[in-house]
Amino acid sequence: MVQTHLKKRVEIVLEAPALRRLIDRLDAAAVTGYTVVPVLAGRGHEGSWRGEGLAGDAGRMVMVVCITDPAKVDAVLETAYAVVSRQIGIVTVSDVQVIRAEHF
Amino acid sequence: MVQTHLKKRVEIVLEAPALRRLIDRLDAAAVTGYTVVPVLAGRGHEGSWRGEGLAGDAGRMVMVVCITDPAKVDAVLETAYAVVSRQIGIVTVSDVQVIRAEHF
Amino acid sequence: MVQTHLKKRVEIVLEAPALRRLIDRLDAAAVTGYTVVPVLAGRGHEGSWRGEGLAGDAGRMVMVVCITDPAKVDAVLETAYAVVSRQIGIVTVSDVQVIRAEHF
Amino acid sequence: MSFLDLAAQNLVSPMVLFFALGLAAALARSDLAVPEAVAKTLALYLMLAIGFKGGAEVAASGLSARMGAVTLAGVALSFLIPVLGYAYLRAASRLPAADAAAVSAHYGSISIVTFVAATETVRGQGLGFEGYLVAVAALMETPAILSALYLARRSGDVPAGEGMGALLREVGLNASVVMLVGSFLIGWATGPKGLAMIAPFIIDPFRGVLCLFLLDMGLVAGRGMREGARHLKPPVLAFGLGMPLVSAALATLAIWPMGLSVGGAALFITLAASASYIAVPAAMRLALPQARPAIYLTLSLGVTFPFNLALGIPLYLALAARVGT
Amino acid sequence: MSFLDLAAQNLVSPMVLFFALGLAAALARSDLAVPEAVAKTLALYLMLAIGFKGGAEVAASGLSARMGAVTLAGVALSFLIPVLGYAYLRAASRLPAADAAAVSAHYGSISIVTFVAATETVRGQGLGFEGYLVAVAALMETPAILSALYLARRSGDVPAGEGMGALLREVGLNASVVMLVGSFLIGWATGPKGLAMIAPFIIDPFRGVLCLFLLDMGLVAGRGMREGARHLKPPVLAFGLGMPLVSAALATLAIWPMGLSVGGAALFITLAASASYIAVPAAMRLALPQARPAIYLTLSLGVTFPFNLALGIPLYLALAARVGT
Amino acid sequence: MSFLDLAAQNLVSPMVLFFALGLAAALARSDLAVPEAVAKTLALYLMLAIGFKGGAEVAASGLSARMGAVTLAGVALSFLIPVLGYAYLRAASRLPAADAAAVSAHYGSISIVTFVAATETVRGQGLGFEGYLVAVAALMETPAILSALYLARRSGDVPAGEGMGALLREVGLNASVVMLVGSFLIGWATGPKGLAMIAPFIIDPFRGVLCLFLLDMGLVAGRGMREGARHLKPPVLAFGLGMPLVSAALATLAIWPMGLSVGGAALFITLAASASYIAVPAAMRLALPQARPAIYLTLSLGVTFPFNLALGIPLYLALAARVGT
Ligand SMILES: Nc1ncnc2c1ncn2[C@@H]1O[C@H](COP(=O)(O)O)[C@@H](O)[C@H]1O
Ligand SMILES: Nc1ncnc2c1ncn2[C@@H]1O[C@H](COP(=O)(O)O)[C@@H](O)[C@H]1O
Ligand SMILES: Nc1ncnc2c1ncn2[C@@H]1O[C@H](COP(=O)(O)O)[C@@H](O)[C@H]1O
Ligand code: NA
Ligand code: NA
Ligand code: NA
Repeated sequence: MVQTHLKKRVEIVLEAPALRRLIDRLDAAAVTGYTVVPVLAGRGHEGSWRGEGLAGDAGRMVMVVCITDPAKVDAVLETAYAVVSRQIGIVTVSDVQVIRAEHF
Repeated sequence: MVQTHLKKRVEIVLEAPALRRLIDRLDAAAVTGYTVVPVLAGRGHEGSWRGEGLAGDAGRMVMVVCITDPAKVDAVLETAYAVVSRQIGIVTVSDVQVIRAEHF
Repeated sequence: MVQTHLKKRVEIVLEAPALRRLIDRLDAAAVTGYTVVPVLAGRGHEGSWRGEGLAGDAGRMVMVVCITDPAKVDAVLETAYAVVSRQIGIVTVSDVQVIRAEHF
Repeated sequence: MSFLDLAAQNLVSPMVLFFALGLAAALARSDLAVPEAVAKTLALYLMLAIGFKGGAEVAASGLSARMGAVTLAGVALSFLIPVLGYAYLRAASRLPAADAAAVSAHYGSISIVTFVAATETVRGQGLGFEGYLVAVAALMETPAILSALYLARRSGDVPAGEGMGALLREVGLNASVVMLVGSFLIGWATGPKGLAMIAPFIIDPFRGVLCLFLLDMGLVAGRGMREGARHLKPPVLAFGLGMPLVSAALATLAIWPMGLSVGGAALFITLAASASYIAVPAAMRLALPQARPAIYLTLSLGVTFPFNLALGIPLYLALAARVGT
Repeated sequence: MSFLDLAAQNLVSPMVLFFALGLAAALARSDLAVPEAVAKTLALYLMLAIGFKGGAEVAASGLSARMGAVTLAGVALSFLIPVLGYAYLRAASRLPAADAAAVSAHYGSISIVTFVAATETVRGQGLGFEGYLVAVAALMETPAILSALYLARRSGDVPAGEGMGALLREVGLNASVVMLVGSFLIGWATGPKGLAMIAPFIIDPFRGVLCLFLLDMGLVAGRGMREGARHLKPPVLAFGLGMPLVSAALATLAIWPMGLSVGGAALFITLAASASYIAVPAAMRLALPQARPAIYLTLSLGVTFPFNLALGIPLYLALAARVGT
Repeated sequence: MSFLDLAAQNLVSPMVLFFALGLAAALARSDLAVPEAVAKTLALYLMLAIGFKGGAEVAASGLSARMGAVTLAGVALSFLIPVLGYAYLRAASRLPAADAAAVSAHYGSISIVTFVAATETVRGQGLGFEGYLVAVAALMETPAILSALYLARRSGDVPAGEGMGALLREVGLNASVVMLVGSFLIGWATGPKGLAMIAPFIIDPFRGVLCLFLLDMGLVAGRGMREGARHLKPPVLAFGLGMPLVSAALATLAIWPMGLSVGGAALFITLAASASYIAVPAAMRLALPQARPAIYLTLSLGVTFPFNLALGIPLYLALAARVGT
């Protein structure tokens, strides 16, 4: 059986204009990496939205996935939350297993 | 350590023409929100597909992510399943932790 | 309460040029399906990248999600890892619940 | 001009060749592809352009009494063709009711790109056509869906599913109908003056954009063939090639007395003979989800569209030369 | 030409009608939509084209002493308008400071598409305009953001948030400013010769592309109305219709002595009367995240933009006919 | 015309200036960006247009005996250049075998946009060129990959990896080759008549679209410089500027006896001097995954492409003036 290691998967949905700000903070927080996924539409407390047809960034969301070590997850969460709490967005965390522990 | 709360992450992959139907049902099912993510290609029991080059919605999929309270997850699953079981698509559920419990 | 069954969710972030190779292997590995999600940008050990403006596939990533049976997950991981270990990318695994056990 | 000359000429037109290029590339598993966002936009562009031009033409030529009759004939054919198609498929193939109904809905409805390609062939022969045929095209999109649903439900083995009302709204307001009708009305309202304003966008580059879109359709059709071929049993395949001819024959008879121009007749026949692959498939996923897209998409896009593009259109033009005035 | 004639003519232009089509389609919940990647690119195209043409015009006509004065007037208005807007909103509506500041920032800044649409109306009347107004447009984008932030922070109920420096860089280098200024400079550097080289791309199809973009804006505006209408209380709604008129009046007075051409005056007034919906909303999400986009986006795109497009522009042209030379 | 005049003229062409704008915007971290779907489509458009025009030109001028010789020379250079590049890189820099091989593969292959930009410079001088050079360009894309792989494997420190066959199929059928060759054949088949049909799409707006694409390439190149600069040690940097000159010299000698037109010679030299940044990088990720894209992408797109665009092309044209007829 493949030997795996426990990591944390932080998933952030954030309004697009604040993405760079979040990423700069994540870089500062020394995460080993992240992945930005596009989002087409959504609904939340701030109401529903769709990206179609928008020429600008306001009113659009993106999703950022960050795999991190359990030891660092609090730092990542605080970083993420510092940005998200002022903006439109959400943060979730879940457990994941990885093969190359040292990679994250 | 950051205090988090258990929620459920429902992930639905559904053929694009049925998306509005699903979303209307989710709204009715009083979920606090959802996020729609684009999908490029895939394979399933109905065979494999690619979105590239398609001018229409038929034959394309989208992914819907819905974070919900464990107490509501059954209602959400039944709603989602009522749509997905008639269409091309799948539903999965997993545990996630969130910071703002009241947000979901 | 809705009856669900435990499956594994394998999430792979892989550089785009190697996608077809991965998919051919997954097909060979007899997974019941997969979903390919676009990726906008990211950062990892190989540095940071953005898809915007790229006319070619090199330097772009995609995300592949594969829901599989716990009994098959090792085979899937080995397949995925055989490709990813030679390329730029990562692999993670997590637990998910599904309604239609036989579907995966 | 004889059918053979027309066909020969047509087969070496850039449009057909770019479609063939796409087809070949897809069958050879090349990674050539047109991004989805662009494919969608090319389709919008073609509908905007063809709709606007049709409307402007009507503004110039005015409404003719004939228009009503032609529209009626078109709508009637859209209702009727699925009935014939369904009857054949149930009799000749072992397709379940839902599949048979879904497939035949595509043939009652129309393919706007086939229509557009035909307008180019018509123009290529120095012929004109009645602008209101664009409106007729839009009106022929939906009736076929209704008769197909009726047939499917009558068959008994198809659950009632969603309310008809919701479905009708979704179908009636689908992007292609709105774009086509809307542009037609705007073209009508602004007339030749409006057309002159945007001609460098919707007329001059039109053919080239069409080539790019046909390249894309070839790529998608080729992919569909690779994926879906195994789903097409001989009787179904035969349907994909034969039904357009039957529809064309019916359309020819229907408009014979109406004195359409040769170009207009060719386009009307093309509408009847063409099979939808954008609006109807999406509608079928909602209305008849148990019908298999692998069958109707492959048949409409992988079999009938190439046939119409390569041979059908010249044939319909040759037919029109007999009945048009 | 009288305002009424201009308005009547304007209302049946393809541009306005395509916007109306989009609006209607969105309100009817049609699934018609322009992909995001294409909407972004259409905006880039319009800025590239208008910027380049403006620069080439300046290269041809040379710099006039007047240019400095007009630029100053524009920048001053961009600073001033938010102050008036903020005062009104705080007095007349119960909007919190952050919302009032964010909304008024949009009205001090400019909408490049409104500007572009106005250039077409101006051309439609056979009038020309000073090319440097494109540069003025670019320079008017940001000052409004600064005064709005100043107002918001002075109000006390808005936390200081990020450093002003970072924000200024982000705003000053936002895509539309860079695209507009960059293309203007390139047009200036390459002049009429450069323009001739790319005219078939940026001039001939320009109007048609604008129609497609306005269709898209109609779709987005309609969606915004459906979503956001409930957020707009009467006094705020009144602001969306009244503020453009106030700004237009100020702009008219400001440039009266400057002897701009009639076309140029119309464009300058339009700049003052238009409200941003691309650059400023994004900036507000960073600078005043507590302000609600549902309010400022709906007001700017759903109320003020349609008003300017349909009635404002003809009105501003009529005004310009009085003060222009 | 002397090199200096050509260079001076070239540096103030809209194409070069839009590239510079993109470069500057990216280095200043502006958020200006062209969506990926559009960038891909612009590349397809350029290949469709240049391929079709080349084919139509061949249809008009017919095949010349010379064509075979020129093609052979091109393919030979594509095989040879990586050998020289690899030898230099292994000797002068401390790059591992895989990196050295991957980098040199890019320089043996070609950059179609550099070629396209050169055709505009050639046209700008009122010169024509042999249409079949488009086919030569397509044929020069892949040989370099083969010799680079041979070199890498011979070096021993590179595992065999995937089967060569699969790789060859993937490379031979990659989008740019298919698009270029396919459009060339269609242009050839339909000739000037076909060209006339789609000229308003592929000729008139061509230059403008090229400007937009060069803006995008500037943005990507600038981003690459910011990211990748630190990976480029001086000897590697020198390679990015020197190798094009060496290749240009070889190409000049190779075609001297062949009596190409001046324009044709300039394009042939440009092909040899240009470095791939679309097809080869993707192939290298599959064939030599251990080679670092940060090195070869940054070098090809961030160093060699700007150099060729700004100075190389005028230089190659000046060279061609000596050897062309
Ligand atoms: N810790 C991480 N969390 C999320 N995504 C990651 C992480 N590390 C790498 N990635 C993604 O995987 C890609 C390749 O990673 P690497 O091979 O480390 O360069 C990156 O560009 C990211 O898109
Ligand atoms: N319960 C949820 N499940 C999934 N996505 C959500 C949920 N709530 C919010 N989102 C996403 O986060 C965005 C911002 O949420 P909010 O700040 O609540 O408006 C929404 O537009 C959705 O895209
Ligand atoms: N095992 C799986 N893992 C990930 N995605 C899947 C899986 N099975 C199906 N899908 C996705 O769901 C879509 C519909 O599945 P199906 O209904 O089985 O054809 C497929 O096209 C895939 O995009
Ligand atoms: Na039909
Ligand atoms: Na303003
Ligand atoms: Na080369």
